[in-house]
Amino acid sequence: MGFKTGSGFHLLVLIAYIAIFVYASSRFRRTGEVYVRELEGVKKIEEGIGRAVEMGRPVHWSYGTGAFDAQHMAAFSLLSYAAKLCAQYDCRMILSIALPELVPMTDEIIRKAYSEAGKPNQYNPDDIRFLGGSHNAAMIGTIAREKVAANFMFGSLFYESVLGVEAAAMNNAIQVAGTANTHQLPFIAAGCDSIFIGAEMFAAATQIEPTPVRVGSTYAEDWITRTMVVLMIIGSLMVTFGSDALIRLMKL
Amino acid sequence: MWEKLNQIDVRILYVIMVILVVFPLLKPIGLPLPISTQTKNSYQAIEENIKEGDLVFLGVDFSPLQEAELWPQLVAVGGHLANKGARIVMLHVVPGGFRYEGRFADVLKSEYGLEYGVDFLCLPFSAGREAAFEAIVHDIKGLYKVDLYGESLTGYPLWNEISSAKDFKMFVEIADAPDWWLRPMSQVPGLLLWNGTVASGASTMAPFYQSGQMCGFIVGMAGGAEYEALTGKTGLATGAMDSQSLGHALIILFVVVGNLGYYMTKRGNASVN
Amino acid sequence: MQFLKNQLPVVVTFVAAVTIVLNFYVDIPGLETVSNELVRWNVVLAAFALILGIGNIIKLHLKKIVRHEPDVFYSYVTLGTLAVFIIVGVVDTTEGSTYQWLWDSILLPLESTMYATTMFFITSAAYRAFRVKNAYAAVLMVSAILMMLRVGIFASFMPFTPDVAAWIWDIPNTAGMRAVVVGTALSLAGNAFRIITGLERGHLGGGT
Amino acid sequence: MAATLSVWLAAFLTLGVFSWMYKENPWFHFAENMYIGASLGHLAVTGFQNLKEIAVGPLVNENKYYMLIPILLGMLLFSRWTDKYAWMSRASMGFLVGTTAAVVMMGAIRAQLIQQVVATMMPLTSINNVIFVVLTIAATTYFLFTMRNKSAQKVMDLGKYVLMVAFGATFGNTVMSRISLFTGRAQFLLFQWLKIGQ
Repeated sequence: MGFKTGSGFHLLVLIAYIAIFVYASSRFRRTGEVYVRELEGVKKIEEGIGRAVEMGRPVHWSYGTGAFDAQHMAAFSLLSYAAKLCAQYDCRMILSIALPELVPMTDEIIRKAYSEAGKPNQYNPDDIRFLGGSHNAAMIGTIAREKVAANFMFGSLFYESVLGVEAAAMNNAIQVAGTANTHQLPFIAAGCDSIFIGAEMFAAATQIEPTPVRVGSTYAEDWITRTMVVLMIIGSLMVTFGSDALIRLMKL
Repeated sequence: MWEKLNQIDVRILYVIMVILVVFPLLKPIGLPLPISTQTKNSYQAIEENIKEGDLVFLGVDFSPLQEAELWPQLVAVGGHLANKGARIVMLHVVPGGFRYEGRFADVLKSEYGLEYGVDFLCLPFSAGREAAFEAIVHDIKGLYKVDLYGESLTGYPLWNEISSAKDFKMFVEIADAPDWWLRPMSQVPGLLLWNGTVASGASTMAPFYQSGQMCGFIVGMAGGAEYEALTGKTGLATGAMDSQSLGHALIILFVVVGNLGYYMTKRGNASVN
Repeated sequence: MQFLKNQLPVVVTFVAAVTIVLNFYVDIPGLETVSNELVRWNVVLAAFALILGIGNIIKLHLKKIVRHEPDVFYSYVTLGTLAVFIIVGVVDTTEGSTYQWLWDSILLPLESTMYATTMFFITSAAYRAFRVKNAYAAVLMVSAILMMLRVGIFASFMPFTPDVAAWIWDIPNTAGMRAVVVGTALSLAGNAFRIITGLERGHLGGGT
Repeated sequence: MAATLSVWLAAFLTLGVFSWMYKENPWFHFAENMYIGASLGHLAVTGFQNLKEIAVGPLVNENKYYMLIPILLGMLLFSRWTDKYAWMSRASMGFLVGTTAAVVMMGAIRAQLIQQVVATMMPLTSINNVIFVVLTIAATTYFLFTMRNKSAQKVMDLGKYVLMVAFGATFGNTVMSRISLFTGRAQFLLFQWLKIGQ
């Protein structure tokens, strides 16, 4: 029975996160005021779906082919936002899915979006396509054949980012993408109408629907990131003058 | 006139690209190739740290997608480890890896004369990626019962000498941006971490090499060609470097042409209205 | 009944997650094996979810065949290849020579060629997407070109390019990518926290 | 004979995929659908092997009866094939999500936050170190969403420029790997299929 070394500061970060989270979410419940930097990607998603409805073409959604991780959780909240819009405006959404774990969860989100829009019978499971390793070939095939008017890619993206973006660009579709995978950010930054860089995907959920839980976590994440920036400054200055006390503290 | 420059059909660009990249494959030009300090340091990391009989993990975690860049790396680095007399345990968590693990096992037997089960071992696929490595860190004997060929592992002397991941000197992981390998394996005290990745995965792993969490880090086809030059055995990677030079020249040209067309038509429209 | 539908999933999430988190911080005898076991169960469930996914695809294509939809031929191709791979894979195991033949003739060429198409898409991205529409796009382009100039042919007659590229790679690039990693770390942890405590259940059918 | 058939089939599929570059067409559509069947087939086979080794094996040979729990949770996922009983899969999804979230949370805070912040604490003795620390801090502030004051806005702008340099550098750096992928396929078509050169 004992404390594992190297997890002391780690626990401190977690406790600080929970404390600020509780404070910020209860403050939001009381005052209701929140400020989140404007993320233009959110409006672009709606614009893309609007364009698709005008042109009578479907929109395409992909999570990328990376292993199941928290990026997909952020993608779920963006998907439920987009799926509700699609259900409202009767816009067909075709989803290309590479990971098996995502199929039941995506199915649940789309099913819920249609039932909340009062159109449970319009929910079409055939548009949720599990493709495994062939995700990229099937994706560009679908984008070209269906002439999709909007292309959304959120989650753990790999080389499919440049494929999806350039394939949909041939339909001059409206494109919004987001990932935390640094190696793919250049391709969506260059090719998309608007992008979410890493943490922005998570903050978008707070901007779309500011619930106490989401406001609490965005503030907690912000405050701890600010503290980390301050620590970087202090730590660098201390190391410059020869003391690595802060580094040793953080490795406790 | 500038209008055309702004709307070139990309398929024309594709044809030019194919011609210039394929041409040197048939008639190599032999353009010069500088060796980066990063590859030199990674070579030294193995040269100095690995002695006869050291246990080394060799992660063969790439699929056909990355074969062009990572197979030459595996052959060059794996060969270097074999020459140093390391005892190699190969494994993979990426489904496509079993092909290359089997193929490199044949190379170790034929070219380096290593004996399977004594000098090196091949472990089978295990799903879950980060979870698989967590299991290797905590309880490698619990995770693996049979080897790549389905034979029980207890029959091999090398396997019986291993009790846990802590017995290993280094983990060489040949994979595309394997942060899912680094997070769990960084828990094993004293285990040197070494990664060969594809060029596109370099930015994910660069912070971990820069912070010293990894002692070696080579990148892409160029990294493979440079490592081949350092070990003195030229292979596939060296042959394709001419295509690289011409391909890069074309991409830069297209960026310039794209911007030229864009600016001229914008200036043209500006002066019109 | 209500408990089974809404509360049980959250309880399962919480118990499984807390076991692993606790094992990370504290050394309780026996907790290590339980935590490792749970991590391994994750792999088992992923295998079942795989079968579920494949079931969806078979259902989709069978429907197309039954309804005689226009490109039904392609559905025969998919189901046929799927059947061949499963039968040979189970009978001959992935190490068998017939399966290796299937792998070399079908899966290997398709996967590696699909990845090779990125060269074409990067070419059209260089021409189409790298247009300098604003100051940020200008920085993106210049930095990309400076990196590309370090390759053999340019390095030979412009010896400084590898050093410039190395500097851009080591300093601004690593700084920027580290910021993304640090900036995202808390979002990942925060998101995981919300899921473990059941505050975020979007994927389980209960909204937040 | 089998070898040449294999090379011809591989060449046929390779050219089929590349044909998309000209236009989406039946040749590509055929290769795409064969790819769907093959990749799902391979996933199924490796999935079955995994299940045998990690779940069914220990349950039957080493009679670890607790393996029934993950197997049962796994089977519950099949309830999603129905509409009425789809809710029965939620416990299994809860387990999948819970274990993944725990592993991610611990790894993210350790390797992606603490170790990276500590690594940024550099002695400000060299110009490069000073620039590196300043640029990392500026780029990190870009990921602050609730900061309103103006001076922070300027630092975040500098941060966005740093990110653009990083993205551009990564794009430039990736060109090499993309070209090498194509040269790999070109080498296959030229030397193994058409057997010219070499």
